[in-house]
Amino acid sequence: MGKKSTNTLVLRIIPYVSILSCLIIWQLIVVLNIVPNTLLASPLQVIKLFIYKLNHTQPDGGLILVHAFVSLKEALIGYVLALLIGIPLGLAMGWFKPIDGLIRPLFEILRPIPPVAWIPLTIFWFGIGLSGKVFIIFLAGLVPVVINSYTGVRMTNPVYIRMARTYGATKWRIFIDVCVPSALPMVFGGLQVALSVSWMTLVAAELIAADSGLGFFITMGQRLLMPDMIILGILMIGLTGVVIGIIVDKVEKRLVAGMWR
Amino acid sequence: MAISKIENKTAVKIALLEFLRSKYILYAISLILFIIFWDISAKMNGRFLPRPWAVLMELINGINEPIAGKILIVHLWYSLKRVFIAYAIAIAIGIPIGLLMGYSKLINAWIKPIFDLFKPMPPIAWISLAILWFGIGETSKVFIIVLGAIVPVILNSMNGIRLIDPSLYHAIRMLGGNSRQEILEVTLPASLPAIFAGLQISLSMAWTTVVAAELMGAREGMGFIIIRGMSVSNPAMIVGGMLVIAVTAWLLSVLMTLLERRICPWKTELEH
Amino acid sequence: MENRTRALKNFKVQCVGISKSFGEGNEKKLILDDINFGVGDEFVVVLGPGQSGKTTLLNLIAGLERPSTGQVFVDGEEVTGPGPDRGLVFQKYTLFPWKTVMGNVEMGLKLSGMSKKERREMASYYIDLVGLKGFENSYPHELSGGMKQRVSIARAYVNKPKVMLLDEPFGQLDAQTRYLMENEIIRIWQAEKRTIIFVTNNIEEAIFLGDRILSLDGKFPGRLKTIYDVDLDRPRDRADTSFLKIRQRITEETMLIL
Amino acid sequence: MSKVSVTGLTKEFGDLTVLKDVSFEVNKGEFLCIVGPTGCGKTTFLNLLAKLIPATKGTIYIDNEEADPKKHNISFVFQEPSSLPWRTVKDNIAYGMQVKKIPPAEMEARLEKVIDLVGLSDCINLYPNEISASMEQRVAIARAFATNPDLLLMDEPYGQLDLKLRFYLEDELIRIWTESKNTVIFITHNIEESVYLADRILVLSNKPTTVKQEVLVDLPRPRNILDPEFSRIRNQVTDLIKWW
Repeated sequence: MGKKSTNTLVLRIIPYVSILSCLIIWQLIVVLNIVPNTLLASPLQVIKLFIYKLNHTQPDGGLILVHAFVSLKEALIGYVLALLIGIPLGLAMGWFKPIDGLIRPLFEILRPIPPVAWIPLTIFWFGIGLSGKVFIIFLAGLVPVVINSYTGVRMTNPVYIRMARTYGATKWRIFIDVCVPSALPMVFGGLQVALSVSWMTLVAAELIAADSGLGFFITMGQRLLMPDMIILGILMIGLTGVVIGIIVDKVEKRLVAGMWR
Repeated sequence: MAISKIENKTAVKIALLEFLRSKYILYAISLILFIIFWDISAKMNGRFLPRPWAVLMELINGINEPIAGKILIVHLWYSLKRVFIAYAIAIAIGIPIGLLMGYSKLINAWIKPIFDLFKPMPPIAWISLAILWFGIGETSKVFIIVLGAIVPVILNSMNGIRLIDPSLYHAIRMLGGNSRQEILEVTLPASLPAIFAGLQISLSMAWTTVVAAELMGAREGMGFIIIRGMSVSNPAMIVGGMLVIAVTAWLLSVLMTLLERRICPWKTELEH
Repeated sequence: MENRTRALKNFKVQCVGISKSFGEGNEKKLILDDINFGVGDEFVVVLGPGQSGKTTLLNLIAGLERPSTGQVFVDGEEVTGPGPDRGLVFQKYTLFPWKTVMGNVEMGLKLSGMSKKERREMASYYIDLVGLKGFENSYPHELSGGMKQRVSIARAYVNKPKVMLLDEPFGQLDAQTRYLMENEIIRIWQAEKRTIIFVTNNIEEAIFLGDRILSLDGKFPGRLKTIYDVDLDRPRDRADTSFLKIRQRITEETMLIL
Repeated sequence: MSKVSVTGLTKEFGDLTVLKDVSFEVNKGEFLCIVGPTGCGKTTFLNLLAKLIPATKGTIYIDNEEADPKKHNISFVFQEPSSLPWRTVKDNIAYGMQVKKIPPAEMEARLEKVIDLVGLSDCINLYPNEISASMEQRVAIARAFATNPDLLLMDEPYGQLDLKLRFYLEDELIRIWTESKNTVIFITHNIEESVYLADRILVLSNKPTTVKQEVLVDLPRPRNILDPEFSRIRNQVTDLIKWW
């Protein structure tokens, strides 16, 4: 038993050691000039740049948090739109056959198109402003949201439906009382997938055409040959992605706990 | 038993026929309405949206008229080639890493935190760094695609091992299996379906990433085609390119499904 | 203690002073307490309601768990881990989904290094015995619950174990398949006798199958309560008055757990 | 006057006739059991009665009116757990009444009574995954009785339960039924159970299913399974079925 507990202790420490040693190796690679500083910035340089960018707009014309905010805003608007339209649509497709029949073919055409492939057409239609980005994010988020909502309804335990039917519940009533709550966990499962797809697509869109946002920040870093900017941009994107992921997860758990146990 | 099966089958058949009949009509209506709607909106605003037949003509032209020096099929080949090279690399690295992470808690403790750190960063975000490192050629694109494709491979291989029903191990031990036989007869085959599911996600991820990478900078490939369509203001070329991208994505997924049925014929059980 | 050990010596399976608890400190929970019994060449049913530790008891005999105190002997040798001298049939089928019926049944022989031809022959015999001739190349997901459990039984039988351990093997089957399988297990057992320890929570099943019934108390910790001898001729009739009388007696003496 | 009357009920799936010309009547407040051999389409039969699937031919009348789940109170207790997992025990029991739009005051009164009857007062605020399988089945039974059904259909509700538990729940069912005097059709494969519960037993034939015979069970309750008369009826029904 004693051996086991030291083992778990070791297992708990290793992750920190692992990350720390990675950072040290990274720092050493740059300091010892194994990879030239024009290609890679050290972690300390990146942190320095982050602090500098908190209150300086040079060289890209915006504070780092403003870039993050711009990306976040675009992503959230598109994402929420995808939820508002996608969830009811997917749920309805799962239960009402005529709606399924009419929407499904269009959806099947839409589905295999990678969201990033929409970028050129969208820029062509909307330019590089807010509306274009929102549109792309919306499209990217829509597919997983609809699929999960649809599948959720489809997976409703048939006994529940039969039970409600024997009490004389109408089709609409069964949908509201049985199918929707039963689909909820699955719907929420789709939210995370949709979020990561949306976020990735947004970054791609900003990399190609934007005048602000984290993707733009990275592009500027590339143009200015500043690896510390690029790395800071990548880290910020990852971090922001994690933060919204956690928020969605929390909201989701709250809502599910409210309706399901 | 047998009788009730027939009863079910006939019932299902009748229901299905009835259902399909109405469903296909709805599908047809839906598609026709969509094309009419598309055509009318294109007619009204032709500068931004190509009419359906214009897209078709563009595709037919693409068969023998080169775009930027290469015909359409060659562009498609370039994209596919990048995907396959990167995919092979991702599998070769990802599966062993994932399996080791699933098998050994110690290895997992070392690799997992780094993996978790990289996971939320979209592969496309790396493109600028990749261009800085490898230039704008093939290497940087393959690098990006590997980054995109390797995550689901690792994740699924790891979970594939983790989520094996422990009673399968009990069963093999009760039959007299030693630890080597456990790995050979249970661990590997039992994790196969999950690994395969990872490969499927990974392939579609790779395809998305190649398009994105080619959007950023390329002289050939399907991503190049649509970005080219944008810069020469030819919406038919964009939409045509998107169609080819979509059909390829669809074919790749069909291919994987067929492959899966060959490799894991028992998988149907695991789905419910 | 000494006496008891000696008294249990003639049995195929002996459980001596077994107790088992899970967890540590305040979380510690006693699951089985002071279990002593022996099983000869017979069909023994361990009867207990949910949470009486009956599955734990079987796992101890199987060697998948180690007792906290006490020892388990099979043929006079102490059980220290899982092994092919005991054949276990699980409640949840637990077949290898990537193997065919043949592949599953011959698995134990393959592990012991028997040649392909030999093990095919032997496995075929047992597949035939459990009534699955013609399904050798089917995968488990293509079989019904009853058929899966037949495969499980064949898979355990083929190893020629000293004792067969069955853990609520028919618990997941519908009532009619269950009746059928109860008749089948008796048929298989009469064709090739083995020592069987059969765990169930179903009183009717216990009386239909067992030479003896070991009844465990409900609610943790499980304790051995009564041993019933069932002196009825086989095949037994579930509606026979003597059957019903035993049933009534056992029913009255067990706990009701809602 | 009979409460439910079924005439010439027939169901065909394509070329296969599952149910052929079934006719019978159920009196008001009667407890009718239906037993039949394996695969005789008992479930199809129940689904027809509950109007979950349409009949090919024949009629089902309740109180001299064509049966209709939207108009009549038909309740169904399924073999498998059918409590909605996102509702508490109390809300699950109330569900049938909510669909039937019973006024809140009356709903509360009925809820209280039925919860008391099935002995679930201690767990009205628990969720289905927090209670045992047998309690869940009692929730389903409470939900069914709460709507005060014209016809209560029960599909092997105790099929998978332990013997002792089954006896207990059967007694409970008889107690609730005696109090409510609802009309019950109870389907089971278990002959002993049918003789223990029923006023009358309908024995079904093999496919195409028809009513083979009616057996009257005129024994006082609570019944004793060791009673010779009980054995006689049990054997009579067994001989009619003989599925083994």
